[in-house]
Amino acid sequence: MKMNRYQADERGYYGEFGGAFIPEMLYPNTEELRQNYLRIMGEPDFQEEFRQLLRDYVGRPTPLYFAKRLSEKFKARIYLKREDLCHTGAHKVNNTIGQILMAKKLGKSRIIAETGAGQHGVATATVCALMGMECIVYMGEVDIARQAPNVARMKMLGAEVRPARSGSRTLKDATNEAIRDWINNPVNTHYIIGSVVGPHPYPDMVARFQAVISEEIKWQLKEKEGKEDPDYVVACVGGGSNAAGTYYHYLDNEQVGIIAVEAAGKGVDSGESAATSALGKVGIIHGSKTLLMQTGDGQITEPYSISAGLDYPGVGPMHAHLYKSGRADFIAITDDEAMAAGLMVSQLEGIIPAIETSHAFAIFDHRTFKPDDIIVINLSGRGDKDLQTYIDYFKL
Amino acid sequence: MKMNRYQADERGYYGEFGGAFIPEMLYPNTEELRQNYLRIMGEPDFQEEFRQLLRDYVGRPTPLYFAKRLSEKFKARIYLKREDLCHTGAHKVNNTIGQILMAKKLGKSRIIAETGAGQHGVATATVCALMGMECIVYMGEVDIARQAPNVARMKMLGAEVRPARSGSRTLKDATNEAIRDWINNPVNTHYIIGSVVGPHPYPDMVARFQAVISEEIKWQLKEKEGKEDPDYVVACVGGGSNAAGTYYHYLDNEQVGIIAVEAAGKGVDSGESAATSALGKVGIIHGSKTLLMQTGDGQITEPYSISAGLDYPGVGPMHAHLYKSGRADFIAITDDEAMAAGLMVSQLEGIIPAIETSHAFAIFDHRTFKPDDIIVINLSGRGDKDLQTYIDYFKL
Amino acid sequence: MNRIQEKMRSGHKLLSIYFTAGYPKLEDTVPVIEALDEAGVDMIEIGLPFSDPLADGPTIQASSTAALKNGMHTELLFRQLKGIREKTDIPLIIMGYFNPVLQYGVEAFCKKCREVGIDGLILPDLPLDVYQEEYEPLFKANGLLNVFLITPQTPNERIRKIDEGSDGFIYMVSSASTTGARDGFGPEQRAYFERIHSMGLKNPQIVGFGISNADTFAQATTHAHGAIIGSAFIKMLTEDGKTGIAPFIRSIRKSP
Amino acid sequence: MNRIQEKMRSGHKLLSIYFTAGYPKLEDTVPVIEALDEAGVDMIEIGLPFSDPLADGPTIQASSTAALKNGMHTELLFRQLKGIREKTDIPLIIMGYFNPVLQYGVEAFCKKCREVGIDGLILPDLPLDVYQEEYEPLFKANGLLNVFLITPQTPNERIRKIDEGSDGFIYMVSSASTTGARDGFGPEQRAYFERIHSMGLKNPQIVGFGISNADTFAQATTHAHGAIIGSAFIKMLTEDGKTGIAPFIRSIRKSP
Ligand SMILES: Cc1ncc(COP(=O)(O)O)c(C=O)c1O
Ligand SMILES: Cc1ncc(COP(=O)(O)O)c(C=O)c1O
Repeated sequence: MKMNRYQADERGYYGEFGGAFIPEMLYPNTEELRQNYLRIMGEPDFQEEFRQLLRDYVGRPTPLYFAKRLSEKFKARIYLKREDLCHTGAHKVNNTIGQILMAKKLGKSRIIAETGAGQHGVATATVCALMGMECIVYMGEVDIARQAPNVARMKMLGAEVRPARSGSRTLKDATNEAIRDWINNPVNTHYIIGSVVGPHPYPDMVARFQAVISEEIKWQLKEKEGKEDPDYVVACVGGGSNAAGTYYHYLDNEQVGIIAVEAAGKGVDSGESAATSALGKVGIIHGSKTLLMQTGDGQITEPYSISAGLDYPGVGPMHAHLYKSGRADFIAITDDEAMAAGLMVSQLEGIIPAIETSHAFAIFDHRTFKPDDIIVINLSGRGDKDLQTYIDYFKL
Repeated sequence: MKMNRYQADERGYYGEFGGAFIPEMLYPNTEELRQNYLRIMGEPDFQEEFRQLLRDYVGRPTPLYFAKRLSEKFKARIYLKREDLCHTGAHKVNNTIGQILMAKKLGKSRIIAETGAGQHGVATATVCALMGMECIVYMGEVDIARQAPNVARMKMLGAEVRPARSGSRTLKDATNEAIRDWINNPVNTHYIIGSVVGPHPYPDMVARFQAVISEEIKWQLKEKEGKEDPDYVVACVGGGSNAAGTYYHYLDNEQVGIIAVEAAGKGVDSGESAATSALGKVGIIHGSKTLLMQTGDGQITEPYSISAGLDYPGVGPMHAHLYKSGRADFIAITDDEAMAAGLMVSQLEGIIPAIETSHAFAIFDHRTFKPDDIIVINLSGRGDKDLQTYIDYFKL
Repeated sequence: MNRIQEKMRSGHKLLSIYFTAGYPKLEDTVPVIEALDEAGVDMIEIGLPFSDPLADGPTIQASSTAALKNGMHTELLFRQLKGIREKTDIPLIIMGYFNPVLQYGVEAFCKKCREVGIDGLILPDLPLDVYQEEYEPLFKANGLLNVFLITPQTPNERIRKIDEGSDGFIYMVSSASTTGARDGFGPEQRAYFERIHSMGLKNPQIVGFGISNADTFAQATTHAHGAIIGSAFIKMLTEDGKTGIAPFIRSIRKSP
Repeated sequence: MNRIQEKMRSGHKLLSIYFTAGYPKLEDTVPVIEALDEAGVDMIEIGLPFSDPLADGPTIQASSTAALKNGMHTELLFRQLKGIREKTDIPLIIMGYFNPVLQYGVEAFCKKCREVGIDGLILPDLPLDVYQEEYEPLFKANGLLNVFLITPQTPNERIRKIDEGSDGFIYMVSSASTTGARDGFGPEQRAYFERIHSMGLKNPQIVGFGISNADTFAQATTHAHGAIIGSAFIKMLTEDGKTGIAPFIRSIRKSP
């Protein structure tokens, strides 16, 4: 077995995917990052501050919780990795803590970010408040409407939320706007991308910051089950950052099955979907070669999902590679399936998941497991931001 | 120094406060609890399940976070006990975990609760979902309107939210309704009270469940500062449960200053206030003798605070005793002061506190501290439930 | 001998009526008492309204809220009752929550009761042990009987203790329920009535909660010495006013 | 020799215009080219519209969205351009994002370009190294010059590398900014223009971004060989239509 088959190579490629397809205007910014990120991340004082903030500020380690009632229902040993308990309510903050420290090391004073569900925007606004940095968050107009609580949170935290009014007015368009801002502010600004997308070195850097998730799963599972390796790790995939973190330390251990859950929206073939692996072809989005939903003509398609955080037409290059290589099992879950799963988890375990996460709980109608299979599902975020959507959907 | 001067005695009295002033209809229920609670809490399997759920489900220990920017601003060593990171977003769940296990031990199948801010209701609905128990939460109509997100959460969790339509239609009235329900359902129902109020043994039992807060502070502070005892422990006081938990292990150590922060509403003397220590006289509310806001005629006054969780005309008997004995320093904070403090903490530390908690951050205009004073403030809950109030107030 | 104790000796089944002082109108307290007396009830409980009547159902709760809005308060009640003993000899009990009494001052309250001619108190949230430790001498000194409640859940042992500590009657709550009219009593209640009866308590028992008409009155008093009507009476008073009092009492009294 | 290279040899300051294919109307592509040619511009960049033009400002972005709505797509552009070389000899460059090219097939795309008579490509998000590793032979085989951008932030070392790898001209982005009309150039930009000039690159430099009128054109071309107008032209086209083309070009050409 060759090691590191599923990690980025030096040039930021995962198999045929990845790289840095960026306008020259962005070259200095990404180059500065590329040349420094591994060195900075390796510095003891960086690691110390990163770890200390993850512990004292974010609340890590997050628990690995044995979900008794879910396990009984689906006849398997189901563990939940509780990223919903992170400060700000999702895994996103692992990455923003890392990147804000990176930005400080690089001498930046201004932070920009894009956001879909608003979780990454909140996580970015949070670390900017913590470090006293200026913060501008781009967010699609549609998402601003459907994720109002997170917009409010960003404002409370002192961030400016700028609406993206082009295209589908969702995550992809917010990302375009953020990139434009970065082009216009190449010297003092660091762009905190919120997932394992974008040009090299972002996918690798973000994956490394999120890797703390599987780092913890390993020793936590060892404590609980006497072994580090579950039979399956499961995560929802929007851009793919929570999934990357969940899989990271298991990527090259083929004993561990990898399940990636995408948003089928109203159905993979309905024309209103965000199931990138099923619907995508190789293409370039936001500086990265990856699987991409697009027209035959290469225009990027407007995706659809009830969950703002999965409503993205691409997927991180790591995941494109996991799909193409067959390393991961991709499952597409519809809006309806996800919503039902979200309600089920709420009422069985007392945990209201983010709608993104709810997709990951809907796999049990699609795959069967053995009673002694150990399944770790990453509970990437809490559903507070989605209450209105749940309420409207279920007419509660 | 006499030990346990500030704990409940066997009959549930803290000095002159406490006891069980209940209608005979409630006698069997509270008596069953009184006779069993200490024994059950002492059982190893109870402790094990309680501790395991606190760890794996609630996410304990919650961090003790050194707030660098707050410390710089106010020139003291300020630590925040991060109860906002608990599952469901506040300290309330420590108690509901304990009580649901207690209810199981007592063979109950139906749970009722009252709620003001909705945090206790959510925490109760959560543990009921976890244990598969029926759950009914009483909530004042006014609070239902101003804490909509928490109402939605309770419904998602499968609880029934019943509006209390009498009196000021807030917490006190919801408590009346819950007690009525308990009277009507004396056999199969356990009433999970949400604070250190109510008849004996509730104040003592809830305080013991919340005591995990100061239990953790002690060893966490030891790790960080080399000593277990801060100079001050600070908490907001509604009924007083987060405060009781924060003070618990320091009560009889008079080296540690105790600061209790109450809601002055529009001003202690404005007629719209919930500052019980300043405005209350000895009286009986919800089965307990304590300080109580009331007319000269003994009618309970309708309190007012912008924060639903502090909008209560009484205070737990432990706190009445801490006030009367001079052990604690009580500070009353207005709506405006609390809101400003909430915004300050959001923008300085990247943490949006519950408005209840925000009151505790407003003490710095009222007291001065020495630069090497170690102050632990209990960050009792997160502000997600209060976003609309913040937004409206600051016109964000 | 106290008027209550005297009344308890009478052979027939006692009908006791609860109403809220100052309801429907502030000045109705005495007229209602007079009308009840005239209609032939045996005993009257005068409700001292409280802002947070947590042991009461919606009907009595609403009447309390209304009475407080009307301006009823403790001192005023005593003022209204001044001279009542020139008008009637019917046993009068004040029923209320402990907090207003505490604020008035328990001693002052007891003295006033004696002054105006009150015979007893029902304070549901003043428990037996606190009463005995702190207040019994005050009550006794002022000739006031304190009435305690028992419910279907009260253990026999505790019933004996309450019986021991009482010397007027025992208020027997018919079922685990805040007050409010019911349709009738089921087998459980009847078993409970029988169980208590067979205990042979020294105090007579008056059943309360859930009595609304001749039927339920008859059922409740099969074994017990009498019964109290509260919610049903308040409901009638709300709908028909004071002129409804006599017909209402007649309807209860007529054998079913 | 390629038409672009030939044009670069001419002594005067070159005026190059960018417009979006299929804008304002779907069939406007060729008429706009003809009008620009007639008005005497030196070079034309034909924008292949893209759904997510992240290096473009709002004006060009809006024109791309409109063109796509009009129905513009890659194959259609080639169809429209078929026969263009019978009408004009002006250097024609297609400017677009890499993804549509990738979907068309890079080889097929290059071949089509040759067929219709395209002289070069500007694909801002196809970086130099990927181009050199994977696509250079294809471009060369089809007689296409690939144009790279430099910005004020591009390090000298990299500028040399880009100069090395280019053989038409270097697209010199005037300032760190997505495209969009500016008011004029400041001291920073002028220093940058001078710095690049003094590097003595082998390729001529054409300045782009922020040129909107005779003034900024003159400033941009003090040292450089020419300049590209994009947003300002599109804006004019949106407001005045094709009849505005000749006057617009005249207004740029006249010395300030
Ligand atoms: C809770 C949660 N889970 C998952 C996602 C999807 O992002 P990613 O695939 O990068 O984890 C989001 C995005 O906002 C999110 O908020
Ligand atoms: C976050 C938070 N803090 C404090 C309180 C006040 O309650 P207590 O005084 O019992 O801690 C509440 C009540 O809901 C709350 O939600």
